[in-house]
Amino acid sequence: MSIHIQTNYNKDENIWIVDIKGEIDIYTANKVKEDLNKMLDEQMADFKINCLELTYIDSTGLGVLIGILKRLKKEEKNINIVNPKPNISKLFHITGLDKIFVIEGE
Amino acid sequence: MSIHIQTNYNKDENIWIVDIKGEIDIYTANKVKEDLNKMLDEQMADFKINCLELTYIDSTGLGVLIGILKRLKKEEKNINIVNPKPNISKLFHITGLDKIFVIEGE
Amino acid sequence: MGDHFSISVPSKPEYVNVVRLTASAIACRMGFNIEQIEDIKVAIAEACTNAIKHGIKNREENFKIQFLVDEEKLEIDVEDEGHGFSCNEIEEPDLENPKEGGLGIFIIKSLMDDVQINSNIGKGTSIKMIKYLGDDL
Amino acid sequence: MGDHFSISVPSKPEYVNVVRLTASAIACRMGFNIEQIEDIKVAIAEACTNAIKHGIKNREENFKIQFLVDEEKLEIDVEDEGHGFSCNEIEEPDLENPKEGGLGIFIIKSLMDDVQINSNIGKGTSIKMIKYLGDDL
Ligand SMILES: Nc1ncnc2c1ncn2[C@@H]1O[C@H](COP(=O)(O)OP(=O)(O)O)[C@@H](O)[C@H]1O
Ligand SMILES: Nc1ncnc2c1ncn2[C@@H]1O[C@H](COP(=O)(O)OP(=O)(O)O)[C@@H](O)[C@H]1O
Repeated sequence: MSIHIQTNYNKDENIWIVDIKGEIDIYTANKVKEDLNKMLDEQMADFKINCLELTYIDSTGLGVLIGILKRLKKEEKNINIVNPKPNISKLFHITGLDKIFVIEGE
Repeated sequence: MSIHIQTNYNKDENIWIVDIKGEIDIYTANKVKEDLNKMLDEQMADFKINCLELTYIDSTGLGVLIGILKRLKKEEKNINIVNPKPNISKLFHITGLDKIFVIEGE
Repeated sequence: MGDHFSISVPSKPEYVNVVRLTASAIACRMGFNIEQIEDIKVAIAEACTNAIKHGIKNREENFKIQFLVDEEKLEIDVEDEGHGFSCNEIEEPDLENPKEGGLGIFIIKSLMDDVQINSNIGKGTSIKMIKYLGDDL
Repeated sequence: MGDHFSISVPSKPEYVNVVRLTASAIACRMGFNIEQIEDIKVAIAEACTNAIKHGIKNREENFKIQFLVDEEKLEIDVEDEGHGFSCNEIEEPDLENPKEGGLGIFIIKSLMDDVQINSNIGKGTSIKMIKYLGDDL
């Protein structure tokens, strides 16, 4: 599977740090969805998603992030998308999702 | 064109130093053949072909090298194949061409 | 007259990235720049994802992709023989109410220069998309 | 029963690397290791090169590649409708007398686990080659 997710919970700041490497598409989206949801089951907290090594995303991947964001927003938490590559930040912009996610390091 | 050839004539040692970057296949072989033959027209000398950034070769590319080698052998010159990647040195071995080319740095 | 590729692909999620790589190899050979190649990869993947999600009647089916290459453009046609849908069903994404789905066709239209969707209920769907070489429009 | 891809490719040298990338994406998805993927890339390129060099009657023709994927192996079939040849024409390479040509089929047979060539003069050629997953034989 061409996706690798590494997670780290920072207790002081109550934040999940997530490194996603690889591609989120129709093949890998389910695994990403399960992993992120499991983290929220364990601990409700803001998400910081490090995208430096995320090489590809499409609507299926954006859909997963939107689903997680909706769960977080109910508890007034948010998702930070950090250091997305140009192709990835382009998709957040054209879909307007840059207005509901916090995007850093573009 | 996914091939890039850089050449340098070393007068003291009477040797051509050739850096080949990219892929030698049916699409790029003609350019390689022309470039190498032009060098021999200009100056008959041994060849040192640096293959560190040669990512791909197949029978079409080997054929070009054999053609050049035949021209060189008539003048008792040779071709040194330097630092070939594993996939490239494998082809020299299975075809037995490692016995007529000098291969270094495998 | 241009060059013509066609591929028949198993309707399975694990093969969408094979299509992406094929498309990007063709686009790269044609001289598209990196950003354009990324656009083409995403657009074709969205169309394949739809063919796989909505466009199959049974799991054993393949769907088909045509690539038409000429000096000025790449035309890609993704065709399935699935359920089809009525094109006026497509809604624009609503940011007040973000949804997990419904972004695919919107993204294809944003990234490609020209998009035509033909769908027949019960017969199947074809998404035709064109990207022009040269500067982005 | 396995998965089945087919591609129809224009008979032009510039597209052999598109086929190589497609083949390596399929092989990678199947779990072949790097060396095996390189073997498959070279073998399929040799077969495509032959289809383009010897296997076309006119420049506008396409040739066809089939990929059959199952749990234990990848089978690749490169088919053209060109001149064909008589298989006993194939000579082993002779190192005493190295030639510019004549290495392609020898390389395919060395890199793949099973190779079958079918050719009909005037009708065309098919080269079928199999690579097994798991350790090299
Ligand atoms: N190939 C197809 N076959 C059948 N229906 C399709 C196809 N492509 C798109 N659709 C329909 O159009 C809708 C919108 O597609 P899209 O924008 O890609 O979003 P999503 O697939 O996430 O719903 C789909 O929900 C589906 O009803
Ligand atoms: N697809 C094909 N159509 C017609 N003839 C072919 C085909 N493939 C191979 N051949 C014949 O077999 C010979 C040996 O092929 P090969 O080992 O690849 O070496 P080369 O192509 O360099 O001659 C070719 O010279 C040609 O006569």
